[in-house]
Amino acid sequence: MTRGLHEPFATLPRQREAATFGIWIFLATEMIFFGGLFLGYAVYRHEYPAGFAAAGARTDIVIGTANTMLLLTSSATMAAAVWSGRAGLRGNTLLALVLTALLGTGFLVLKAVEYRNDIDEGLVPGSPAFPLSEPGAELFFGYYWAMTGLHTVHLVIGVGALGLTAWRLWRGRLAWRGTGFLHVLGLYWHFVDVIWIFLFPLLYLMGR
Amino acid sequence: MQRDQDDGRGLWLKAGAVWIALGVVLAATVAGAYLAPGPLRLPLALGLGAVKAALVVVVFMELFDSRASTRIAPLVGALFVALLFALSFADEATRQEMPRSFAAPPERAVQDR
Amino acid sequence: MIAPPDAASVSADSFDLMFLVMVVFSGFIVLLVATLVIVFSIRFRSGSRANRHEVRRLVSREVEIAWTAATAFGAMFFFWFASAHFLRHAAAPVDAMEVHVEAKQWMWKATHESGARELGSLHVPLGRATILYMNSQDVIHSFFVPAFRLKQDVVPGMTTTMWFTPTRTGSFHLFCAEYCGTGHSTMLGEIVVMDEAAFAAWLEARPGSGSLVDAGRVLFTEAGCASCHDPASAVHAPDLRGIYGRPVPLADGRIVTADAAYLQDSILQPDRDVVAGFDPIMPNFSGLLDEDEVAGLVAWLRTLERDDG
Amino acid sequence: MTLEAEAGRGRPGQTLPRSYLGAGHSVRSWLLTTDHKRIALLYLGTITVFFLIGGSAATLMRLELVTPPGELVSADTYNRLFTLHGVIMVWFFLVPAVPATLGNFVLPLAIGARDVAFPRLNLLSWYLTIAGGVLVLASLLLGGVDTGWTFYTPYSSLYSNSYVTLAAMGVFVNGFGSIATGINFLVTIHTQRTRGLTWMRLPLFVWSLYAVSIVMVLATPALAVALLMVVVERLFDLGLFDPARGGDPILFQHIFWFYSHPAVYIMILPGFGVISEVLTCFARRRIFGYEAMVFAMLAIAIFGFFVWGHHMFVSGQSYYANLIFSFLSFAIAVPSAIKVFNWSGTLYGGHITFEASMLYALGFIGLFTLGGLTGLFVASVPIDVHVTDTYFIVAHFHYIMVGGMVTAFFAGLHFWWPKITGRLYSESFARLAALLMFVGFNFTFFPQFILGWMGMPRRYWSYPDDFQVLNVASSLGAVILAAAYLLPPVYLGLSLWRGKPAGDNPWDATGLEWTTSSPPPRENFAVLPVVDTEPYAYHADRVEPHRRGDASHRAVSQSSDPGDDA
Repeated sequence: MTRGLHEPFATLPRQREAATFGIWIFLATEMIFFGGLFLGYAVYRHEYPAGFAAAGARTDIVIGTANTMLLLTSSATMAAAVWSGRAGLRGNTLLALVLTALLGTGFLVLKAVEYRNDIDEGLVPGSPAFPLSEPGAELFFGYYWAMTGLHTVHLVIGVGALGLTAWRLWRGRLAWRGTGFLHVLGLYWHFVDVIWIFLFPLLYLMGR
Repeated sequence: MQRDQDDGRGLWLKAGAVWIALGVVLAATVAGAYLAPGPLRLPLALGLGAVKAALVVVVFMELFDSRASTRIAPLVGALFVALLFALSFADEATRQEMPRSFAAPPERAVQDR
Repeated sequence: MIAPPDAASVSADSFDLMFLVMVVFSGFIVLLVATLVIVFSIRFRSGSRANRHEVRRLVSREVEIAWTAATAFGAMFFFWFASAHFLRHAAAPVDAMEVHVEAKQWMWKATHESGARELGSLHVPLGRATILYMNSQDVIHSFFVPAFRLKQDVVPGMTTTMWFTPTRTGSFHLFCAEYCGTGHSTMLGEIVVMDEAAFAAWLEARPGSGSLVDAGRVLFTEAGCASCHDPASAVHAPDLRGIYGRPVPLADGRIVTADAAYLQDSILQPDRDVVAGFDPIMPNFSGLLDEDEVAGLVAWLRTLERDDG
Repeated sequence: MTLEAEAGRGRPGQTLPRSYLGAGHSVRSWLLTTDHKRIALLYLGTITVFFLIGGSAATLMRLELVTPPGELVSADTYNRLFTLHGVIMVWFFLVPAVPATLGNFVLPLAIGARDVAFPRLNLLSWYLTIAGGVLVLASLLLGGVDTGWTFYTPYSSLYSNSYVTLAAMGVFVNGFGSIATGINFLVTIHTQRTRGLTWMRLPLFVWSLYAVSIVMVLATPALAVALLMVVVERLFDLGLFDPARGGDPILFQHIFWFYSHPAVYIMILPGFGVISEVLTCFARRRIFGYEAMVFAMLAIAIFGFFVWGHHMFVSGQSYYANLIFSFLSFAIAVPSAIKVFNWSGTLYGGHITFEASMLYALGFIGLFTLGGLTGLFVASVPIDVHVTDTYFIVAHFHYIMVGGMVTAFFAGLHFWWPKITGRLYSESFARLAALLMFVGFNFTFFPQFILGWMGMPRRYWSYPDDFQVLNVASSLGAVILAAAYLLPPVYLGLSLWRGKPAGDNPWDATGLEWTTSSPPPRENFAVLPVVDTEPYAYHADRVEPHRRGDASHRAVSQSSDPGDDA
């Protein structure tokens, strides 16, 4: 009996391949899921370039850049966790997982600060204090909130999954060896990072 | 399941190297947003974004170490996002140019709920 | 009565020809498939003595290629056939008469170049190209005239166009074809095609014809008030005979006097003071009726009281 | 825990294990099951309930439309009825009907697997469907939704004062169930095929599930994001499509139809697979042009994504887009036509018998042909301009979805019922229901083509008098159709108590699912089968056509089947 082997698979490598294939298909669906929002952004940017430039200049580039760096770093630690797991280094894996979760939490904290500042500045569509009058500026912030909001939800799920995984690993309740579980978790985490890699220039760097 | 004898320094080094590369590209992206000539900024930003994404996808996500069927999945996803964009823009970019309204600007209706 | 729809525009005639060609073609294919299925089913039913030789791979491939090619050819033929028609009718003639159409839950309003307006109807001259510039004040509507075989969505935030050349005088249905809420199926109107002279006369008489009361009476029917407020109407709406000057109990318990201000408010902000026992279903007419028109309606309602004694 | 580790497994000659139905009788054993066969039955129960709810809404609508003025229900109620009918029938009946129900049951059996690749994910799909359904039903109980199943903005986001958010979230959640099923099937077909079952030996039903899974996986997220955008617009006033802020309501339609046109193929592709199985079996004939059928299905799945704009010819989209989408829509007629001709060709030279499944399948060919041909009308821009948003469209898509998919669902249900339950139903009642459905369906929906051509717009609660005759005809047909739909639950239900034992292979069919017992054991096969032939080898020696004769012959061969005690 091999630990972590599930019905209906006969061998672990086969199961690992299936899990990897499955999560990649899921990530493909996520691309289209985010794709709809990116399309909305692109269409309106095409229609209102000036409004989008003016609105893009109002986002917080310091927090945005810092957050991008946090996520890139967390991707590196996540990769380290997956590789450590594959090498059978339990302590290393645990350390890397916790680091990743902390970096993700850091992102969320900074994002919360940024959101609060945005609300204070009235950078919310429909807000009476909305500071910009260019056509399309409100649409930019509509998409800013929708895209970063959806990304944040994904990140919260990711941090939760990381925490749970670290806890189960620590308690010895996780069949982590050879099952590819860490790899699957890692793929999700990296994907959320890749989405941000494209959100960052579109939302923070336009109109600088 | 053979156990690696080293303490995992190699893998941390590898992750660190990629991390430094990502940081450099990020710095270039931010700098480009201020320094590059206007029309080039968007393609530059997206191009550098693609470089970062490629680093993550290839090294961290190990896309090319997977089976062929797995490798196709994200490719198909990307192709269909491109399709969504292409055919939507076939409409959005070729609409008849016409004033938005021939009457008074539409007022917001009072909403019940 | 199952009658073909009236054909009253240039594009309707070419539509009918194209439709007929496609019906005949489809009928032919349906017959072909039905014949194949029925003949094979009977001939090769279990127990029949039909000769059942193996279909050779080569033959089956040839058959496959043949009908794939035939279908592809047919599809491209119809694409060409339909698109050529579409392109021929895409651009309106430069001298087309312009009419601006406003759509709103749940009524149509048209403004002619002369400034003449009409609600729920559109008068157009025979034989002359007319182009409509259409805006919506709220949700998406669709301007659909079956007799012209034409339909165009009217989208808030943008202007859409539609053009036609009427070929028959008469009165034709105008429907809203894009679902737009509670009153969608009552968002009707009529297209009245008149010959040039009659149209010119109609247009001439249009602005400010007669007294305020007359204008109000005409408007009471044209704006659709009568379709609900007529005592014979199926819609549950207050009977307005003798309303003027009377106390009216409201849904929230207050009682107000139906003076001119109240009647005007009820037309422009119907949700505010709903009469007790009635649902707040009346559409909002603000933006569709101007001050003169509302004043005319109120004047007409005043006479209703006098008539009733 | 590995299956191989269980003692005594897979030894030939051993008595067959108990059927999956007998593997536990508690509620828990059903609600927490990871057995694809039990999950299929959970889905079957679910979609039956939703079909009844959606069908009742349709019946009320048809009653309302008997007279021109709106008399039976109010306009608001009518609007909620057609919205409910659309939402329930599309997402809670048609989409899960064949893939998640019949597909779930048959797929692992047909490829010689013990289960789908991710059994727990499979159960989660069902719970997501249920959760979505509960949200939609909650919105119904609170007062309903009146946007139409298309949720067009800005009506849905800014104007409707009904429970749009709740219903949209229901469809959103259900969508994830659909995505999970798609992922599961793709991975299953890639990794769980038994030895010797190469890609070109897969039964067409498996191919159709593969194609439909591709569509589910690639299209459903677009629906999810479109509905999510409507929801955030309602909840947080983000104004993503708000025309007052410069937004574009047509953009919503692009994203929505990027899902909803391919969704038509989610609803019809598995039907293609079912029909291919049934036709070959009862015609005792190899499918005509197997490779062409496979490529046609994949082509339809992929090209289905290229044509969504033909729903928008009058929406205000640009002329150029109209032409492009018109061209692409005509192109997709080709693979569909290939399929129809190949089914006809399959009948050539067969030994055809007319069991109920076969009647459904033959009916399917006719109805799908008519539905598909009227697709040519809506692919032509000038014709679509007149007929879109009229009853012509209503008739067109009901020919595809009800005439096509529902007919195929019944064909498949009757075909696999003996495998699912181990019992035979009353063949004469089943044939009666099939004929009644065919007649009732045409009676209901053919008049609607004429109505649409005459110009009657859809979603009308009251209508001008000229349209009454055909509306009455349509409503009369609906009565027949409703009666026909009530028959199968009765005689299929009765078969559970009174039906004769079916035996392992009552139709002498060639699929792998027929090589195991009826109903199958929990782990599907005592010994995993090995495949060495192409599918549909009905011409081969071991299934000589004359072996299948009348019912009495079959009964004899069944009684000799051992070990069937379901």
